[in-house]
Order: sequence, then structure tokens, then C-alpha cells
Amino acid sequence: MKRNISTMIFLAGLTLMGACGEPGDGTSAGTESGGIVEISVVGSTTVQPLAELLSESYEAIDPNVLVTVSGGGSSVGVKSAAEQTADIGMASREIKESEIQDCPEIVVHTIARDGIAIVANPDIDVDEITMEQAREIFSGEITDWSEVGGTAGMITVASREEGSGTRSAFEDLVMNDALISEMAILQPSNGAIRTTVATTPGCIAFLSFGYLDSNTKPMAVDGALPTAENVSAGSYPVVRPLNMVTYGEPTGAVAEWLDFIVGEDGQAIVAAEGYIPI
Amino acid sequence: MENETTRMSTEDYSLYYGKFKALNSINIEIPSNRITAFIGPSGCGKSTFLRSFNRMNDLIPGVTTTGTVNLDGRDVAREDVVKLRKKVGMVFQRPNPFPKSIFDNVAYGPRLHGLKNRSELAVLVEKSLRQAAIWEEVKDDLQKSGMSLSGGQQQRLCIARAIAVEPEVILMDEPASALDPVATLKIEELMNELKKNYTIAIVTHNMQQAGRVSDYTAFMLTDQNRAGNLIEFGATKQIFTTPVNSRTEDYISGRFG
Amino acid sequence: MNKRNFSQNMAFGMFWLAGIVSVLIMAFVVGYIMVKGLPGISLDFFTTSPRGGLSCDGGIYSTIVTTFYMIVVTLVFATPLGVGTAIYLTEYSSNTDNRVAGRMVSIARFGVDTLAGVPSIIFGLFGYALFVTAMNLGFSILSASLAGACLIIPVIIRTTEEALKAVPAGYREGSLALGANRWETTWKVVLPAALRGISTGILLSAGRIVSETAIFFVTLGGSYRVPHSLMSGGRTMALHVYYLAMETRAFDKAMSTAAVLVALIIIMNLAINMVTNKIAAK
Amino acid sequence: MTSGSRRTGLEKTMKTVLLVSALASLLIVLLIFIFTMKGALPAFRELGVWEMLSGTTWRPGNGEFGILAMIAGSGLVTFGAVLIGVPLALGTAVFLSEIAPGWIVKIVRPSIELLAGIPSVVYGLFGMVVLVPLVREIPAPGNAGFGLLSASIVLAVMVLPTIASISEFAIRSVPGGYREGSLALGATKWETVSRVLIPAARPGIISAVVLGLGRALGETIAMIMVIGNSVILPAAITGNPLSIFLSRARTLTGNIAVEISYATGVHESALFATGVVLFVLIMLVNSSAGFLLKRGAR
Repeated sequence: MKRNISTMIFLAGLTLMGACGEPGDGTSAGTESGGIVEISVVGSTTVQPLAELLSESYEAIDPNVLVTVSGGGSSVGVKSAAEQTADIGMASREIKESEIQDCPEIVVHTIARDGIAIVANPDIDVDEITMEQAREIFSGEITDWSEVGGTAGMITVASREEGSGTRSAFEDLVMNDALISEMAILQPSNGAIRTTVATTPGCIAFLSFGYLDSNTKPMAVDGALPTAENVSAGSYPVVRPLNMVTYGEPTGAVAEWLDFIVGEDGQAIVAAEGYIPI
Repeated sequence: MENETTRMSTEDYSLYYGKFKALNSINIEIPSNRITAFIGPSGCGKSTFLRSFNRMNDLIPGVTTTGTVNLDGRDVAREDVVKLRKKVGMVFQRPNPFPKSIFDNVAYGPRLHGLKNRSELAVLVEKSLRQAAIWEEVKDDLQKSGMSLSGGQQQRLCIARAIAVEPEVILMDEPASALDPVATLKIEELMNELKKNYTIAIVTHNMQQAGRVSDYTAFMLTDQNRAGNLIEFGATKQIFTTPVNSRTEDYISGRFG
Repeated sequence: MNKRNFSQNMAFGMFWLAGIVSVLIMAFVVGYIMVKGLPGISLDFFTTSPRGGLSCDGGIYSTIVTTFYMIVVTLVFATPLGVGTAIYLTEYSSNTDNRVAGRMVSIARFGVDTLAGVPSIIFGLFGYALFVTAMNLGFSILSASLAGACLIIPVIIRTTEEALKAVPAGYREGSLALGANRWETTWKVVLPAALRGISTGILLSAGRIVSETAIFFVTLGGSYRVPHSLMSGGRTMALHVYYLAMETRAFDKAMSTAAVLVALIIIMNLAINMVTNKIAAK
Repeated sequence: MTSGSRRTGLEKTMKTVLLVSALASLLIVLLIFIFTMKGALPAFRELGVWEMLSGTTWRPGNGEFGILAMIAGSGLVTFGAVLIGVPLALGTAVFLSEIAPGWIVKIVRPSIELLAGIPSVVYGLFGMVVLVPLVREIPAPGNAGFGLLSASIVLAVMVLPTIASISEFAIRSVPGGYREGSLALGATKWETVSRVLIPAARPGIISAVVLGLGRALGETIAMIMVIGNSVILPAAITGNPLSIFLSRARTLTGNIAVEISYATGVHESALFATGVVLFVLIMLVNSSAGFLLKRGAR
């Protein structure tokens, strides 16, 4: 009987202790166990596949490192780095002022840039729109393809959900203060957006460069097609950074991995996946 | 009855299900090493009364009692229920062997009460099975499941299981009502053997059975409030031939019930 | 009379239709997934881990491992609690010791009924708030199992209760009459007799863990590496299907993984039916 | 220590242990309530409970957190699922318990059990690649396939097994005497089913439907894959009022799952508030079963 009570108190204590949070060890360095250094990476689902690829390539070079990449979203990524529950946080957007205020110690490493392409269903016969038209289409003012020079047909807008890094970048860069139409189909991921655009007649959406393929039709904006070359040349305007966030300057294996990413081999992978090297 | 020693007795014993009085102030003395039969129509409370001796009624929510039930002069309510049930064994209406081997069925009780030694257990199991007159039928395969036996064998296995904890009293709640006549006869013969060593109380529907096997008979009947009363208690021969109470006579002669 | 026969025939026709439609739906869903998914399945598919980020090459090895871990760890948490609760509710509820015990039973019963109605996304939200964030366990097998355990505890309780209730009362009486106490009776007689029933409950729960996505989406992290400790994140097969369909270019792999998942569920159902039939045969 | 006192000690210990485990479920429920409430409190305080419940606009970027559209979305999709699923489920239940020959039962019942076991993500996938394109074929302006109809069909299939198997059990549990009594009076089998069996099994059927409702309200992953997730009050898109089902919508569950990854601050809190609303809604539905049963018993 007594033992039961003490077990319960122990468990309750454990819960409370956990609730207070454990202090981290100061900087991001990875966790070593049994000769293997583990780096935990958490955050944006846009960066996740790229980070996975980068970790696999790096582990081929240094087998003593194990990088585990988890999703959770950009905000969770920044929070995890700030609270040191992960070695690295991933964010597919700029780090917000409020986030830096909450934790001034965080250090941002831009590992690539990502263009955001405007894509349409392959059957659409419009090849180019202006920034202004894009704004009006996504805000719901233009509702028919004939208004932008195509064959008459209803425009169906698809968009990422509110809060997504891709969406907030798109809103900053394209929408200015206009709001994306409430009628838009909202999908919680780039993959779902691509499927939606590819299969829905008259559909238009925005999509991270990494997800472009022949099933969707990229549109030129103000005369520039969404390609890495045009981004590098500065003619394609819709671009956002892909960031890694650490708590303090990284050391050890974490620093080495980040160096690998921004180095030649890492950036080659970035380019091969359709993103823009820095 | 003067020459008998009393093994169990009740004094002004009443039992209630919630507010409903099921047994009304029963006084009885059950003699040692004899078979005492409880007879009466359905619902007269004879099974409930039998289950009072090993406090099986404790399991039913809302049961309260007044008066006392005594074993060897001591109130069973004050006794540790585990010790009480070790001294007062029970055999149920439907044979209820556990889904275990024959050996484990019989060894179940002794193991509970702390006997671990394998060879001592084996001796005890054999002795119990012999006493229950089933040894010859099962000795070749004690690892066989108790459930695989016939109904009559199962009931004798249950008797062996009850004997194995070396009780003083064995309560039998209509032990043969689910069995065929041949199996019933075997159980009755067995009871006659067992009374040498044990005190037996049996509830039965079957008056012929009571007449055949018991030394004493208690006749119970419900009163106008549906509470069970002890109407008459005496030597079986006397109850069946010269009952004092007219209601006993009516029941015995088959005028009701 | 003819009118009555006519309405009977009409009605029965509808019932036949309903039964047939139900089977057709099953056949169509399962058939579609299998037809689209099976061509992508080879031995390699089971023995290699996903790799290659967005293109998601490779197989599903690590997700099988994670699924297995999740089943084991979740059951370790949930089984004692679930079986314990069921025992208390069925074996101890009739105890007349005191009023408090009766009150406890109804309080516990209320808790179980409420828990059974909680939707899985709430378990996910709760797991995220308590285990991932407040207790600092991060996206890990541990966090996800704790949240997952909340989902299956009611399943285990319900099936165990049914199994215990199916044990004949005579077993309990027989044991108690031999001087066994409640616990000895439960442990030595009732539980062994209910074991098959309880094991179907555990299989059923394992199935729920295999199928669950919403909870793990917000607590498990989704790393496709082979997990190496309770604190590793991971990706179950069901979660992998979601990621494949929603986050990568590998839609065909999503179908193949879904096919494996459905096959696994079919096998588990067959196992459950086998166990139940054996109980029925007894 | 004697064997007897050790046995008694074990008995008492186990009783406490079992009681503690029995109370664990309640503890979990309380913890869930506390943590969800704690998360939701800032939003309720800052935005107002009523404002949230009655607000139709959800634009976290603008600080607008109305969840009425999601409540409507959850309600409508559940209604749609009931409309499609309940007749099918009850029909199947009657078929299995009263009509189907043994060998057919042996095919139908495992099929339904299998339907119950298929992961919701697989239903979502199936909905995405099969149902959505089919629904898209319905000619109506703005119909993209994603929406309430696709979601309702998927959901109907998902609740079918729950409702069918519990109802079947309820009908089977009707005492055989009822059946024989009715048939002996010259009633046809159909009259027996419709006038005797179904009324007698009504409590079980009601709780089956309510349980199915709870399931439907709680479904997440399959919903976000097919419903379109737009935060709008669903409305008919053509003159035909039924076309409301071609409208896109978002469920309460979907709102949480879709945005929790990105949310911080009030936004995150508003998602916990969504969770509280969902929790309360499901509790109401589940307890209504008890209420309906009591009324039915009278």
C-alpha cells in the first residue's frame, strides 16, 4: 500500500520535472552515444526531404554521424532549436522578429533558396501572367481564364493552409496586403497541392520549386519562367530562404554537417533537387 | 439427537437482500459426521441458507445478516473468510472444474494454502481422488483437462478438490441435480463414505434422495412475506414418517411444492 | 396477401442489396489498393529503408521497424492499465465491503466511457502539449506511444471486460469456496480462462496502432530513419503513406505501402477470427 | 510473515493497484481536459468564447479566429455520412442477422470487419485518387471534386462497420420468442423484422448510430485528404440546395491537424480551443445516446 503511494508520488514528480523542462547543454553539438553522434533535426516539412537527402549523403562520408530528420513545421522547428529540444530547427521562411525576441541566442543558417512557382493544370492555355494578375487571381477578383487571355473556363485556386512557410512567403512576395480567396482549396502539403493542380481542371496554385514536375504547368511571372537560372539572375521574383536554426553557434558534428551543406557537395544536392544554391 | 456433537449451528439467523428478508430467524444445530439434508420447495431459501455457512453470500451486493452462524461454537463472521472456507468446503449444483488438468484442479486448494512440495502434493491429490472414488477412472492421465470428463466424473472431481484442502464440513448444493441416475447413485454412495470423516450438509430438491442418504432432515418453507423459515428439523426417519408439523406432512406427501 | 408478399420481397431485396454493396465496397477499396500497390512490391521493398528525400526511393524497412516498436511500447503501457481496469470493473465491482468501493467503480466507469469517446486528434493534441512539449520528450517513440496508449486503453478494457464476463461464474465460486481470495481467484482461474479473449483485445489494439495516423502525425516526428531508442522519432507505415501521398513525388510508393498495410490488417483480422472461433468452439 | 498474512497483504495490494489502474482512465481524461483547456485559455480570454464560436472568418494572419465554418463543416459532413451510411449499415445489419444464409454471413461479416480495420489514411488515399475525380464529373461551376460529398462518402464507409456490427448484435440479441411469436401470428418475415425486431432492438441501434456519429466527428486524416479544407461556411453552389455537398469545407479535426505544425501564440491557442469545442461536441453527442435511450425506455 505504502509502496503504491510512493510510486504515484514518483510518477507525479516525474511529470512535474518534465513540465519544468530540462536545461540544455548550451550549444548545438549533437548527442554522442556509443561512438555515434546523433544530430536531431526538426521542423519545416518543406525542408524535411532536402535535409533527409543531405543527411544520407553526409553519412556516406562520415558514418559516425546519424542525422534524424523530423517534421513538425517551421514554427516548431524554430521553437525546438530555441528550447534546445533539437540540435537544429528547419524553417522554410524568414525567422520572425518575435521569434528572435523570444530567444536572441538563435543563429540562422540559410542553406538554400527556394523559388515559389505559380503552376496551373497542364490543360490551361495561358503561359504567362503578370504579378498584378497573379494577385487578382489568388484573391478571387479574377475568376475566369478568359480574363487573362485564355480559353473561357472557371479558375479554381488552390493554396497551402494559413501558417505554412510557403504560403506566408507567397503572401509576402506576391499578395502584398490582398488576402487569398476563402474559396481556395486548401491543402496541407506541397505534394497534395501538386496532385490537386495536376488533376483539377482550371486549377492554379503556388508550389515550391522542389515539387515541380511534368504533371503541372509552371507559369511565367512578368515574363520570367520559374527556373533556378532566372532566380539566380534576379529576374524571377518569388523566392524565399530555406533556413537551419541552431541555439548559439554550432560546434562539433552539427557544425561539420552544416558546413557540408553550404559547401560544394551539399549545394550540388540542393541544385539537383531543384532548389537554388546560395 | 442427544448423542450427537454439534459441528455447525445458527442462532436467530436472518438474511436480507437489501430490505427484503430472505431468511427468517433460523436456529439449527448440524451434527458432526452426519449428513443433514435441507429440503423444501423452490425459493424457500435453502440454498441461500447453505451458502451462509461458508459466507458465499458475502459476494452478493446488498446482503446483510443478523444473528450468528457458528462453526465449532465460534461465530463465522468473526473468522477470516479464507480460513473459514478452508474448513468449510463446497460442492456446487453444476460441476465446475477449472479449465486445468485433473491434477491441478485437485492441487489448486492445497497450493493456495501454502503446500508447494511436489511429492507431498502428489500424495494428497491421489488420496483426495481416491476418497472421491474417481481415482481408478483418472489415474492414467492426471494431466488431462478436468473439463474433458463426463458430468458425473466432473462432480466427483469437484468433491476431490473440496476434500483436498482437508475441510471439516462439506456443503453440497444440489450436487446431483445436473447428473443422470447412475452418476447420482455414485455420488450418493460416495456421500455415505465421506460422512465417516466429514460433516455434510446437502440441499436437495429430490425427497427420495434426502430419504436415502441423510441422517437428519430440515424442512424449510417461505412465510407470507416470502421469507424462508425452518419449519421442522429432526432425524430423517422421523421427518419422513411422523412429521410433527402439518405443512411438513403436506410437502412430504406431495400435496404441494 | 399479394401486397404483403410484394412489400416483403421489395424489402428483402433492399437488404440483400445492402449486404452485397457492403462487400463490394470492401472488395473495391482493397482490390484497388492491391492492384495499384502490388506491382511496386518486391523483396527489396521490405528490406531497404526510404531514402532520397523528395523522390523517396527505397522501400519501407524502417517504417516496419518503427511500426513494430510502436506496437510493443504502446502495448507495454496500455495492457497492464487496460487489463487492470477491466479486472477491477468486473471482478471487484460486486464487492460489498463499503460504499466507497461502489462509488469508485462508477467513477472509474465514467472515466473509461469518456476516454473511449475522445477522438484521436485530441489525443494527438494532448500528447503534443504534454509529452512532446511540457515533458520535453520531443517527437519520439516514447511520446507517441504514451499518446497512442490513451487511444487503445479503452479498447483493451472493453475486450477484456467481455472476456472476463464470459468466464463462467462457477469458476469463481469454486475457487472462492476453496478459500482463495479475490486476487488468487482472478490470477489463477479467471485470467487464464479469459486469456484468449484478452489476446484478441490486444491484437485489436495492435491493429489500431498500425492504422493510426492522426496521433502520430503530431507526436512521432516522421523521421524515416530506423529508430534506435525510445527517444528517437520515427515513421510508422500508416504515417509513411500519408507522407508519401502528401509530401513527396512518390505516389506509387504510397499505394504499395498502403497495400502492405492492408495486407497486414487482413492477416491480423484472420488471426483475431481464428482466436475467436477457437473460443466459440470451446 | 505467515503465508496467510502474506496472502491477505497481496490481496490488499492488488486491490489498490487495480483501483489505481481503473482510475487511470479518469486521470487521463482529466489531464487531457486540463492540457487542452490550458492551451485554449489564452485564445478564449483574448478573443472571447462567443466570438470564436460565432465567427465565420478564420484568418490567423489577421487575428481572426472564428470557427463557425468548421463547426458547420464537421456537422454537415457527419450529416452527409449518416445520410449515406446509416441506411446501408442498418440494411446490412438486418441482412446479416435475419436474412443471409450462413455461408453468406461468413463472407459479409469478415468484409465488414476488414472495412473497420483499414487505416483512415488508406481511405483518404482512396478518396483522393478515386472518389474526388468521380465527384468532379458532376457538372457544377466551382466543383473541384474536393468537398463535402467526397468526404461524406469516405466517412460513410468508415462508420459503416461500427453501425452495422453493433446494430447486428442488437437485432440478434432480441429474444427468439419475439420472432416466433410474431411469425406464429401469421406475420410475414418482413413484418416481423419491421414491426417487432427493429423496434425491440431500437436502443442498440440508437447507440450504434450515435457511436458512429462520434467516430465521424472525430475522423481527421481521411477528411483533410478529400474535403478541400477551405474555411468557408458551406453553401449551395448552384440553384439546387443539395449542391451544398459539392461545397468545400473544413472540419474541426482538420483545422487542428492542418495548422498545428505552423501555429504559434494565439494561433496555437485557437487550435487548442478548436480541440475543446470538438471535445465538448463529441461529449454532447455521446451523452445524447444515454438521453435518447432513457426516453426510449419510457
